[in-house]
Amino acid sequence: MRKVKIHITLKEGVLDPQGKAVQNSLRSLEYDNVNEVRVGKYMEVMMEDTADIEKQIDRMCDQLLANPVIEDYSYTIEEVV
Amino acid sequence: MRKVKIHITLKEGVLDPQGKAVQNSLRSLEYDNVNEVRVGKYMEVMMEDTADIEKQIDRMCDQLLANPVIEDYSYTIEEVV
Amino acid sequence: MPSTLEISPEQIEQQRLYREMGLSDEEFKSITKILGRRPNHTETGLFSVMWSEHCSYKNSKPLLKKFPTEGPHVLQGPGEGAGIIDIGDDQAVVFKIESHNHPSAVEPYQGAATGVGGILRDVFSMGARPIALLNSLRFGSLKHPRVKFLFEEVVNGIAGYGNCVGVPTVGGEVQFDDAYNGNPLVNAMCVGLIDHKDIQKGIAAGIGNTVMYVGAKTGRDGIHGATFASEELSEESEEKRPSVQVGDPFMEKLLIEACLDVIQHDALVGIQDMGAAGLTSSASEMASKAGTGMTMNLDLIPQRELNMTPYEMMLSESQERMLLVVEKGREEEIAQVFKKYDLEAVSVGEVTDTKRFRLMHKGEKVADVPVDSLAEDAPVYHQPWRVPAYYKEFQAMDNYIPDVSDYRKTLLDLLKQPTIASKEWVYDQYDSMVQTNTVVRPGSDSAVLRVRGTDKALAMTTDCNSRYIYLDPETGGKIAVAEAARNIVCSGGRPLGLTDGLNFGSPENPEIFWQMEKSVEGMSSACTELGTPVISGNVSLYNESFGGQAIYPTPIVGMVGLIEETKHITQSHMKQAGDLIYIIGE
Amino acid sequence: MKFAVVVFPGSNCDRDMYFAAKDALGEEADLVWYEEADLSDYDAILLPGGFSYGDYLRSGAIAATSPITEQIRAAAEAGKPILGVCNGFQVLLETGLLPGAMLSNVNQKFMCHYETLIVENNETMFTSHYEKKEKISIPIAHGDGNYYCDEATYQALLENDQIVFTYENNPNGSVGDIAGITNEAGNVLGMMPHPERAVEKLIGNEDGLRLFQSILTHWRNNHAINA
Ligand SMILES: Nc1ncnc2c1ncn2[C@@H]1O[C@H](COP(=O)(O)OP(=O)(O)O)[C@@H](O)[C@H]1O
Repeated sequence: MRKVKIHITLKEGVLDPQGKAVQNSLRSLEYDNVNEVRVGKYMEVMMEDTADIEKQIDRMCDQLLANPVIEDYSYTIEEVV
Repeated sequence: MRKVKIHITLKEGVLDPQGKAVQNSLRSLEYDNVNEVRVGKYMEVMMEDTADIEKQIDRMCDQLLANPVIEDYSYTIEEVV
Repeated sequence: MPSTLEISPEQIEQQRLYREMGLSDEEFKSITKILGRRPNHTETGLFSVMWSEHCSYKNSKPLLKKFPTEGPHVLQGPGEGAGIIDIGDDQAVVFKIESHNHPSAVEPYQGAATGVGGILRDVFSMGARPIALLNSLRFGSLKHPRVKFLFEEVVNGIAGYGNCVGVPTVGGEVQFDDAYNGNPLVNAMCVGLIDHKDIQKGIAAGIGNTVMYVGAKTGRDGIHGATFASEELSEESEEKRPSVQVGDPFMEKLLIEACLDVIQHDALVGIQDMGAAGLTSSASEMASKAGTGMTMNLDLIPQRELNMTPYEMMLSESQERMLLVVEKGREEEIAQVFKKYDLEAVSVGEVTDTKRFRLMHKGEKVADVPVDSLAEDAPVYHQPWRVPAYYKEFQAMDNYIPDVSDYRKTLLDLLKQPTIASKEWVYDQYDSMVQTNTVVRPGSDSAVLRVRGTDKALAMTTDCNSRYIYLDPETGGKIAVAEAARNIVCSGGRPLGLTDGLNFGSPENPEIFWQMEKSVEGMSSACTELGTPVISGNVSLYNESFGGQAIYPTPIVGMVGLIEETKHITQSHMKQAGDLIYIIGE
Repeated sequence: MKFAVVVFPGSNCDRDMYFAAKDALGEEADLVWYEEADLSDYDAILLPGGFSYGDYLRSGAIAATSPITEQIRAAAEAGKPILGVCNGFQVLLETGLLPGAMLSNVNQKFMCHYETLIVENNETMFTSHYEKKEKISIPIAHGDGNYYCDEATYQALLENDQIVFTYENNPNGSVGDIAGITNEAGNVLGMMPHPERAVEKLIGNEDGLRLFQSILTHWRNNHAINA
């Protein structure tokens, strides 16, 4: 079994209304040293290992998990026992 | 400047409707080796360093970024130049 | 896409870089003639977006002239953000439809969402409170996974935006046909309510007055969206993907409330949203309409990204932005109104008497062109037309009479067709009740909303059977208008007028231009007959998929009617067993 | 009686709530902007639906950090009726004035239609005009209406009769079919369905009006005692 940890983030330059709202809120809570917040997704996928697991994850991300028009993704694979 | 990477995940035992939906979609796309998907949030916060930065991040998470009833958080701090 | 200032006027001409921006050789020549010199990069950009079909209607103007646009109750016909019709008691209804087809084909959620955002701004920039949204959608066959994805995400995007801003989505239509496999249609309509005294115009009047910018910061999103919308989809469209904008409905909600506050302020002179071609079109149109000029200092434009060039700022289609003209010296009063909503109103320029559009950047003049040349002087093309071969064939055929032996089975088969089946899956995702005026929700002939404080109500619908129009554009055009009118009448209303969303393939194809011309003629004659003027509309051309296959001609009719008393409201469902059923008409 | 409808940036059922209190119920009501509000003069506080702060981060989370929540907390402690509908419910959960949290609907979709609710407790200041176990029809309109709490909290809700409304056909996956709950003291009600959308026959039905009438009756009774 593998635990795949996937990070999905907005591409640079793409508007992040959510990040902006969180940032403003932190500012109004007087965290004055906060400069920028970007909000993305984090997924943990438990999957059985296969020979081409990386290829498979790439396909999953391109097809469903990330929106390639506006998002980038990266991942790490961990072994689980 | 510090880049704080925050992971917010649903507590164990809390049902994850979004993860479940993603899992079902992956299954219907015939990724048969996918067992479980959990969806959380990933944030990158750029902030100026302070002496008690960790305390500050903990407070930010408790006060706003995570909901302790359903979520756990963890973070790492990186130096940015 | 070149995007640095370094590109010289010579390079643009010699390497014909203007072509990449959508300008033809002829058009480039006439720009050079207008200016008496070669345009620089920024100026070429200004012309390319303002002279695109999307902004200039250069291919459709001759057709749009055919529509009847006047009537005793029309307060504002085509030309402003949206049309306005009187409904008595010093109130009026404001409405318009707009397409977002190309963006939705590339990024369906954001494409549809920003389509809703754009049409809302067209309506509230007139000073009206948006009271309802409708839409008209076309997709290919649901057999294709990509089409299914587009369908789901478009509906999701419409819901995501409309629900958040708190304007009920009360009606629409969805049809599926292979003709739309590569090119879905996403048309959104907004209806607003206004008191006569609040009607605003998008004008930059009063020499010396200040131009103010409000709303989201300008980023690199959507650069060249207007041109993009005026080309066929191709493999390259995929590469142009970064040009898709991301919407922020929360920002829009703040803008709605703030703008409805600011129109009550006597320091406000003009207001317009930044839609397609963003700053360029809003600024130049406002000045052109007022017969003035405008100078803007681009250093003052709120920017989301570093090192943006004048070209990028002027062509950006970042969403949720408005341009205001304000009496000189009273900028702070206006800024205060926006401050309540955490919005910053920034002074970025000045109204001048030069009739020129001048842009400054880092101390340099980066554009200086006659304002009217952008907004008024785009070329107009009378495209050649030809009767399509398919049409002649159809005409020669005998009428087809289906042979139905098992009525029950045929009925069930029909009901299974996605186009005919219940659309509850769609409209359940839309908040159709917020603002608590919705008397008839989706699921009947028209949606009906009461006008609070009166006993009146408004009926509204979108309709178009594009198969009929494909088979016979003129008759089909009449049918589309008549169907909308029937839907209004069945709900208890008198049709007031309509907005049209003309979706076609490439006008440069003579057979398609013929479809355009004939369907517009058909619609026009029905409008004249029924006394329902066209008060606003939108044109979306080049709706063709990869193989060059054009969509069915799809001129959508969005109609609004007035119900004098709420007791006249009728719905389409059967009320009780034993009631008699009549058929009226032929 | 005087109602305050608290308006946050992004609230969008604020006017609906205002019209319900003012026109349908016929009492005094004000729309109060979250930054300028002084709630001390009001007899009841209504937190309307909508998308405060765009529902960004978590529904209701950002609104819950704004200073006005201190005033809401004080009013709750003073025993004033506080009604949070939809996003208002989410805000109450995020402030901790009500237990639990909100997850997204199981089907991951926003949904808008009438649902049948069962009045589980008609002995609250919000429900005295209903019968116990009465079925009423009230619209829902939400994407994050899947109420969650842990088992211990759920048992406590049951024991204290804090579950006021349940769904007859659970649309969103909420624990125990919960549609609305009160705090332990019974003066803070959070519910996902929109009673303010059901106060007139013309736009649906009047099943929600009785909720507002119950608040008024409670206030009148209290007033009579105090006077
Ligand atoms: N995209 C949509 N958005 C909102 N409502 C829709 C949509 N599509 C269909 N509806 C609603 O569903 C009902 C039936 O639509 P339709 O099948 O087009 O019927 P009709 O042919 O009678 O107009 C109408 O009330 C319509 O407003």
